[in-house]
Amino acid sequence: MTRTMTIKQALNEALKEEFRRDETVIIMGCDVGVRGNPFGITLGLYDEFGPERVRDTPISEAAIVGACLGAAATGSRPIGEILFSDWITIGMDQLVNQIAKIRYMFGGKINVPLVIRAPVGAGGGQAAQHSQSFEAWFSHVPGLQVVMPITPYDVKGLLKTAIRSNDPVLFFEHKRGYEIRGEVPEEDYTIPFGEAVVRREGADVTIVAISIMVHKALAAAESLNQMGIKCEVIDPRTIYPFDYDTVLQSLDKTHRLIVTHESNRRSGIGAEIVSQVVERGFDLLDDHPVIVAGLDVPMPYNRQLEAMVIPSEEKIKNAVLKLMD
Amino acid sequence: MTRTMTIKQALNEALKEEFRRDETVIIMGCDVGVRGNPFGITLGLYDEFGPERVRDTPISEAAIVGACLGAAATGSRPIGEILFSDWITIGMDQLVNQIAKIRYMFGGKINVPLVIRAPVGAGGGQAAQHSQSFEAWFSHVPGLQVVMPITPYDVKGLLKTAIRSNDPVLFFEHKRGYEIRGEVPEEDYTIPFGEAVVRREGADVTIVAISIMVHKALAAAESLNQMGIKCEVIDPRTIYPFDYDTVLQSLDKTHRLIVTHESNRRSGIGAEIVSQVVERGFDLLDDHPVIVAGLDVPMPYNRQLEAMVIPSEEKIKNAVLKLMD
Amino acid sequence: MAKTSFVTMEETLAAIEDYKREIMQPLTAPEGLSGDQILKMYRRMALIREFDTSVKGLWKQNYIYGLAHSYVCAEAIGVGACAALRDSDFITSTHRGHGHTIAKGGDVKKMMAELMGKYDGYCLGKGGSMHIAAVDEGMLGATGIVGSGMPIAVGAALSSKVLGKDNVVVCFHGDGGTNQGVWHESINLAATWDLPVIFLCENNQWAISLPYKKASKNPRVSDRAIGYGIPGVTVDGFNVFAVYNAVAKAVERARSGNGPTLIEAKYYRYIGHFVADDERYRDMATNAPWTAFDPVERMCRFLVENGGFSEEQVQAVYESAKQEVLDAIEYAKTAPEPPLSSLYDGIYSPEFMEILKSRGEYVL
Amino acid sequence: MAKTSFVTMEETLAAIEDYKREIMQPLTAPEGLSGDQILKMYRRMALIREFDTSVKGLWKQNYIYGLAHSYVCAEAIGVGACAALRDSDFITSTHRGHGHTIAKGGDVKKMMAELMGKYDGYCLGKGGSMHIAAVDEGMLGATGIVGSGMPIAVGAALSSKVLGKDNVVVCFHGDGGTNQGVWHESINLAATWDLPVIFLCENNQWAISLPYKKASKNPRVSDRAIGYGIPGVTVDGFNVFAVYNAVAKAVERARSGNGPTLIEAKYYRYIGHFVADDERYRDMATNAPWTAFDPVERMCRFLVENGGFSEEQVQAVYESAKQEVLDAIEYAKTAPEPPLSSLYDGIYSPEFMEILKSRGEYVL
Ligand SMILES: Cc1ncc(C[n+]2csc(CCOP(=O)(O)OP(=O)(O)O)c2C)c(N)n1
Ligand SMILES: Cc1ncc(C[n+]2csc(CCOP(=O)(O)OP(=O)(O)O)c2C)c(N)n1
Ligand SMILES: [Mg+2]
Ligand SMILES: [Mg+2]
Repeated sequence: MTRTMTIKQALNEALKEEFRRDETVIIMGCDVGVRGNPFGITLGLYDEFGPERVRDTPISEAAIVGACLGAAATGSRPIGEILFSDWITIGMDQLVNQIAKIRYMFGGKINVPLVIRAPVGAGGGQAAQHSQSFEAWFSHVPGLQVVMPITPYDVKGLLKTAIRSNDPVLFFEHKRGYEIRGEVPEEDYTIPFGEAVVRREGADVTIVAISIMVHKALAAAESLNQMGIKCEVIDPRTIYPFDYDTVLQSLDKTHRLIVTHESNRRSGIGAEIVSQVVERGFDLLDDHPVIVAGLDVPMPYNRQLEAMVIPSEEKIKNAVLKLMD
Repeated sequence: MTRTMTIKQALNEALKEEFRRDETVIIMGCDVGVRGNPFGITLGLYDEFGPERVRDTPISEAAIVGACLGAAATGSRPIGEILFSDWITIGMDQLVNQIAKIRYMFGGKINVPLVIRAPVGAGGGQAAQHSQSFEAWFSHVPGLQVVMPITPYDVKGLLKTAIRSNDPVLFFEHKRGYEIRGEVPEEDYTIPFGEAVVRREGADVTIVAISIMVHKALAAAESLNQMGIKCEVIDPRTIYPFDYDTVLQSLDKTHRLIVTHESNRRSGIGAEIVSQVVERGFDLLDDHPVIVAGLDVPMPYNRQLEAMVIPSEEKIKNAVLKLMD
Repeated sequence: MAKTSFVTMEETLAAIEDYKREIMQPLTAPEGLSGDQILKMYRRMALIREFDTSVKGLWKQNYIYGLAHSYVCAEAIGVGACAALRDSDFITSTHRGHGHTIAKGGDVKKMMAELMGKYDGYCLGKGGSMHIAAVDEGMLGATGIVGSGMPIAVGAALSSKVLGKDNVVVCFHGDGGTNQGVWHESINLAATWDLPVIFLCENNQWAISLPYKKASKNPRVSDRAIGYGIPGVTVDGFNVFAVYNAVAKAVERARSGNGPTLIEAKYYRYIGHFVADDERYRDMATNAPWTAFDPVERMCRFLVENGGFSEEQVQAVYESAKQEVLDAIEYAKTAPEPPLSSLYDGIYSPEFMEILKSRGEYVL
Repeated sequence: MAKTSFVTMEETLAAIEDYKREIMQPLTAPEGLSGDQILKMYRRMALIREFDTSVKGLWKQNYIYGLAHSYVCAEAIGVGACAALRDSDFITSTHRGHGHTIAKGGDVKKMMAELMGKYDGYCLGKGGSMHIAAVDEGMLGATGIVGSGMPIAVGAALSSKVLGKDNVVVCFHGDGGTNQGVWHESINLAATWDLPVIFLCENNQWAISLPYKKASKNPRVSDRAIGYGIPGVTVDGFNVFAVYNAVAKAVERARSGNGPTLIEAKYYRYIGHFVADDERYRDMATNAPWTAFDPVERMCRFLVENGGFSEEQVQAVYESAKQEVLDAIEYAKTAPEPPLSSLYDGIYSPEFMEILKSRGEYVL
């Protein structure tokens, strides 16, 4: 049995089911309790599971992230929430120098079953400090897993995998994607990390799209289809591990690659993907890969300027057209 | 007139000269004063310029970085020191969300003439929390400049440029490079950001080497020379801005690219360089670019394991040989 | 109302009794403030009230993009504090920057234009409400990251000391901000170095849905001063003169080289956290009893009853403030959008942008 | 000696008078500790002394790689604190982890092997001195980043509460660590949530070259407890029983659900900061007067003079500890290096490493 629901609802359902399944799962963060998180992701958790397991925290991101580690190391399965992923910077030392390394540094003796959830993404005039996505940073840090799903089915299955994983997971939700609807089965399921999905098949160009860009890429593909150009759209779902096999298989057919993500172009995840693809499949490529990404600007507040910075369906389309030229 | 000196001495000299030249220059950090910094970089500053301008701080990296911003915004030219660049993570929010963005967010009204100096690099058994280099992260953040020189001449000239710049500069010194010797003129000079140096000419392979890897690449090139393979070794000196023109010119001759850096391979600066090069000069390349970088492992303590992780002259050599195959 | 709420009506009434007994101070004009100065303070409070009351409506009508946080019910704090400052002094702000900007002498036209994303705005349309700044007026900018303004204030105070100026800095922050690491580091650093900075905690007893008593075991923020070896004081945050007095004293101390003071101005946020707050986390009925202490009304009553001003005079001041805001709204609505060509301006200094452009970067 | 030094000989002598007058407590065995337990404490102190004295030489001879920080002169703190704990309790550590490991019952063989980078070491040769950990003994690991252990301790205490266990956690940290942001956030969080954690500040009055008086305006760390609404106490850090008593009391409080305590154990680092410290930042002559309070010697004197033990008995205990360290050194020297194939082990959990390897990643 499947139902239709929003990403927001799918996240909420995943949390509730995991809280019921495993008593060691706890969650903490600003406004996750009584308020149920500003976006409503944790609604109902506080009432059902109580203040021991659902913890409204003071505004202390470093301590929240670090406390997740201490709790994970001693038998709990904590979920830490950072309300905007931009502020993970405050807990960065705990995340990068403790969480990512503690198992290795201590000879494999510490388990780190924790998840840090954080909304990413731009739009809506939230300006420079509430619009960033740092997946590239975290994929640079061995010891972390990075997940960025963008359908209700995927967020639910991947969040469950994340919670059950014994390794630290950064779970990035796109804040403009919470209302995206889709089908979700009633049965319990999980989705393994590192398996991309081909969202649309096509033989001309491969578009690897991250998070919200999947939907923009699909829209661009639809419109290009009317012009006779067939795009294959791949949603990697997880950033690390990353499913290069699916991308290379696609390139074997299309020989042209576009990577699109919302975060800044410079040293973004697109650069990593391109560098891996050229290393693994240089000969598959007919032309150089193209990255359609956020411009390298702190996000401006003004609506029109903001729209220039955030990559659009239009920009993907133009990139495809140029590549097909 | 030029003299021979070490990188350490060149840094010290640059600091002293800038302190004398401009009374608004100040420095702060743990142990920068009386102790003259653990590596001796700031020796003599405290005695010459006094406790107002040379400030030993409590262990409060976030406040140090943020106080640099406040001071820079109000007429000082602060230099903040983070003893190991791994710990910049503690001041990450101030650096990424305030320093990098404040000019832009506030409509260009705030000047940010500040430098954060931090030793990077691995070796010597310092293990997972004292061995990292995060240049890729910071090049992902618009608003920052990132500098990584590795000769006495360059550190002196670039540090002066950094101090005189009205924009925030991350100045990364390799801690295993402090004793490297070289010539330094007596006269005042600065070096513009974004100008690479060809350290060795050669027509077969272009090696772009970052920081300490320049010296390893030169050694590899020397030994390959004896096998008849001519490597061109490029030292970009600054990571942002980055001098792609020099790299492309070289590729026009060699058609083969190796990028080498000590930081982790995954989403490292090598990926960015490769992605830019393929975008700008795909047709120049005969084969796929190769990245010789740190393995994606938290730095292990054990000497032999550590040696496996840090990229070596040998690994560069092998990469060249494979590419020439 | 939330099924579960951290604060019941009973607790609210008890908290109000506590406030009355322990915190509330009579509104009496300090020595040395002229009638003109006092009226000017009232006018700024009125400007803030009118400005931030308008913002919500404008946001709902889509004139204002993004988010916005109101300074309504906090007017006494910003205005009281800034009245004790010189023009050349600095302040740093929080996410509630509109009030701070006005209190420091900022221009509501430029601010409203900024909120509407216009090129005439304080930040050329790039900052918006959350990053409002009036650098020329010494208002070093709002920030959307709680606590993050703290070390910036310390740095500005450091400049003052190192460059031999006699500026002081007021660092506004919320009660929620007191639990950030940089809060601690900043106060400790400033105390150790005797820097001329005043840490002014606007304790409205809530950080969005979390009451302060659930965020810290000791509800008295000013007690923390002891640990840092600096004076700490709690004052009536609904009382513009109480704030003025405390800040004036701290400013004197700071300016004469004796270092920082931690001032806790206690008030209550009886409005929503931000323009879109449904306050589902608390019983909204608990807001009402607190409105009795409305700082603007209180000031208005004082002026007429004890200040020696006629009701007409006071009313006229309020009206002129109201008109100024209306004018600002009209101005902002018709002000020009930023040219698209301005997108890259200000990422780096103009001279560095030149260099980058000559290299083919950041060319539109 | 540094041309400029923050602490003169005069100040040192005055500080010693202060210590004697305000901090120093007589060494008297607490009620309820048996002779055996007391001897065991002494033995652990001796083990630490011998272990960390050896480390410097071994480092100079290149048996030990990287950096190492000695726990010499702090023995009373780790041992006093851990004696008040159960095996199932946890501790978190600092960069001075050797002493904490031994105090919590760790094995010097495995620790020495780790310092020599061997596969039999506690961390399979991957951590070294700065990341020494004895997880099975409840020692949750040293860290090279000052202050960073604080929230980890809080998290461990949170687990205890949430999972309904009755473990407590002792969070060791230095005086330098008290000025990190996470220090503040962690204590505030633990206080607010009444978590079973004891914050134990090892105040040796220096953070490398910076005396605490130059790092904080109020030199009394325990005063900060007031701000968090928890008990704070300063004890004689050269006195193993004083530390034991304070920790035992705090443990009782924590275990019964009443939340954290901040304990400041004041002592003095009269040795170098780490194995390679030339102490150029201070007048080394100022170290000598402090050695009069050597905690190990003091304990030794107590045992013979007031503890009811013979000199021979006490000497034998010390000698056995010494021998244990010598054995550990021999063991470690001949222990095997990690196989190169172990390089990737432990980056992720074994089950995830399997998956990655099957995908061709992390294959050597
Ligand atoms: C670091 C960080 N964490 C969380 C938030 C989300 N947030 C915005 S305002 C706010 C409450 C701030 O409370 P306080 O400092 O008391 O200021 P107030 O809004 O009450 O004036 C929170 C949690 C944020 N902006 N920054
Ligand atoms: C975040 C951070 N900043 C600086 C350092 C460098 N450092 C190592 S130990 C130390 C002094 C620590 O002082 P304290 O906490 O008092 O411990 P002690 O060494 O005195 O026992 C410093 C500054 C560090 N390791 N981590
Ligand atoms: Mg508040
Ligand atoms: Mg110390």
